[in-house]
Amino acid sequence: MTGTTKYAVFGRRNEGDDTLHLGTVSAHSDRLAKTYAYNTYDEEDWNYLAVVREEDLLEVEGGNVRREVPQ
Amino acid sequence: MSEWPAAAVDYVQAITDTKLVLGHRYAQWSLAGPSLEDDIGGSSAAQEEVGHVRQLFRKLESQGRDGDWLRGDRDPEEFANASCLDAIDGDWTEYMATIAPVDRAAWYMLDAVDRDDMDGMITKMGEDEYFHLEYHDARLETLADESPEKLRSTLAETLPSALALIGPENLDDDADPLVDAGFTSQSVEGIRERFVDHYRDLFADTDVSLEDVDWDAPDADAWDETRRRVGGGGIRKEDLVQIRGERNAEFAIE
Amino acid sequence: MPTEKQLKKQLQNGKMIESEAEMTEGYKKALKRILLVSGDTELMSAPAYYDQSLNAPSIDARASCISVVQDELGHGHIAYRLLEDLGEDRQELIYEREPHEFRNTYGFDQHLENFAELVTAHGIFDRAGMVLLGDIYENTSYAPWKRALTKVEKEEQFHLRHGETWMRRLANKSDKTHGRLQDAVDWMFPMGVEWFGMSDEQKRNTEQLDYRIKGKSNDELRQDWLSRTLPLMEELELDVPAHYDEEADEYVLEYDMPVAFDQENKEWRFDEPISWDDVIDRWRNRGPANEKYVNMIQSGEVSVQV
Amino acid sequence: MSAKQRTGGASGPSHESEFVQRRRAGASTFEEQLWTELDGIPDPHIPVSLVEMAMVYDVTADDGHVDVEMSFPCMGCPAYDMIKNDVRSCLRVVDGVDSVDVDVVWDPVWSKDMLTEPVREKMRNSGISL
Repeated sequence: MTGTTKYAVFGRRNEGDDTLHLGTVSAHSDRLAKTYAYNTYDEEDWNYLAVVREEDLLEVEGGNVRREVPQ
Repeated sequence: MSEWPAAAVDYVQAITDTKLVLGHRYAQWSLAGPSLEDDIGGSSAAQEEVGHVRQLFRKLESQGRDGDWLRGDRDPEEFANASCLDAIDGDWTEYMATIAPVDRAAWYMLDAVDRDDMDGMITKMGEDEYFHLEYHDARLETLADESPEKLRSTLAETLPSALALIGPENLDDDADPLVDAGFTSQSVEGIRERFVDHYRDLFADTDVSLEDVDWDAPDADAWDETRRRVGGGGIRKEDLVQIRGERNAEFAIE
Repeated sequence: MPTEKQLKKQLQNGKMIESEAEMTEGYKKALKRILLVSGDTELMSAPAYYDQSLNAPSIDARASCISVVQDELGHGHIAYRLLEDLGEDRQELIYEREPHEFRNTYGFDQHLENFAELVTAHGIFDRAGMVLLGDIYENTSYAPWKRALTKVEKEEQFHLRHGETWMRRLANKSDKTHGRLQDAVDWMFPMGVEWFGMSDEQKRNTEQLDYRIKGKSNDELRQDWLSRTLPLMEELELDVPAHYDEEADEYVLEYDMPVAFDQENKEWRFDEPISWDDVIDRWRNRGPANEKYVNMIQSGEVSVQV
Repeated sequence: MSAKQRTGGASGPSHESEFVQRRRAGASTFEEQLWTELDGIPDPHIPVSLVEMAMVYDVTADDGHVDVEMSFPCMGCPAYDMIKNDVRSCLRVVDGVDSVDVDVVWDPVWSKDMLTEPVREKMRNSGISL
């Protein structure tokens, strides 16, 4: 799909549980991304489900962050 | 269960048949979407519609409709589905512009039913429908950018067909027999208004013109009140073969 | 960055990989390869199951079968999005490859011609998929895949249950439907055997094992699958060319794998042994429904038979 | 006969939600036995029983005929007919049962609130929940 944005999907099973990073969806709009997340990650009746544009996700540690002082 | 007025049985039959054919269209198109997420959503909606249909079948059986007849032992002309679902010849955009208004119209009609003994069932259906309708609108918004002309021409056919399913505008608060009988809490005219407003708003700031849409359809005199459409026609033989499960009849379990 | 050898050692000691930054080139290549096979196999099972699902014998059966199609699409989605996270273009992988470029298992290049074949596929093909993914779920060093497979495990349980329930129903319904099941099993069982690839003594896919992307060898997985499939075949009185050998304490085939397959008639020629190279060639040439299935996924249209 | 059955099911097992306990409260000794049988049927997707899932709403026995009222977490449940069959075949073999009817109801609408913490814990430990 041209012009799509990648979204990270987060969910929590029950109140009191940890929030999990479930995966991603790619969509043309925020509204579409929400419905994609609802259908694609339908293995649970989530207590909380959210999407975040991946470009808005700023990694601080882990992932592809290297803790090296530039030369 | 108490007996419904005859007009109410026809009303629920039309919702049910529309959902039956709609569920089948969802399933047929479940591999044809532009992304895997669309396909997953379509096959999910297909199951949910079947889920709704089998509960509605039980209600209709309690009103004397025959179970086998309901499940497909009848001619295409005996199905009271929205006419635009009879056949969808086109691509995925045309498919989306066909099913979206129909799913919404059928939900508004159900939502108008005001019966204590159907309240929980309809609430449960609404939980599914919320996401169907959200998804459709989100998709129609993106398609309005990508192919406004195709949307325009398809909606010019499908919106009047969905309006015919809801019913003619002369069925207002004073004239709607279902409101009079206390079966629905909103008249056909009220449902139409809700429906029309929704689509006018959705496309207001897009390149999709709804000027050609006949918002007054259906003509009350030409309207078939049983099949809730204007004119004849019906689903194709091939659809009926699939709905009946004819090809695999030998594997059916009673 | 560790060397390939160092990383393999760390992985054998239980190290988990979370992101691309921690991967050596070798690891990434091996991971991408198995993800592509997994994604393609899940994806192509959807069109393989589609026709008979739409033609299921009852409305309830149709809903269950469509749910299996949805699950398979969802499982495909997992593999492709993981590939996307590793730099591949998901849209290109799904919508722009030629049919012969897909790497799905040969079983999903076959036409399923009736409902008995569909439920047998749920009962024995999905079990093969589950054995493979179950091993990865338990043993893989790639953490994002492990997490995603929780969903798959749960859903595949249902596919098996669905397949077994329907196979049981058809086995008990009549001699005729039992015969239809037997016909399905006749070509699908050996295909399931072949699914796990060449035997360990001929070749171990050591890269995937050394990197602990998966945990069990081809023969171990095949034994797993046989140990779960054969009891069902026995219960339903379906004949298959394999049995449990008490002395060897393992399941043994009653033919010399691999053997020739007559694609047109869906018949195995058990007295015609071939080499694994021949099998790989057959797989690479793709099966009879390959083009049709890829087109169904890529077309954006539904062809109506009138 | 267990203590629970002697008390006519006034207090069900601890994994039962308040909702189920209330539904089960008026059960006769025989109906209690049927509830216990149903408690042995696993949900096809997850390792808890249909009773623990609060999908069984009511069980009434009358002269060999049993009516079961049940609901589903989702209306499009792919295991709809399988679960109904499970319920029927589970009860039909019980001594004193001649026929079983399963009635699917949506009032009240099933919700996760009907599950107890121990049941949720059980699901959590198996890595899955609803």
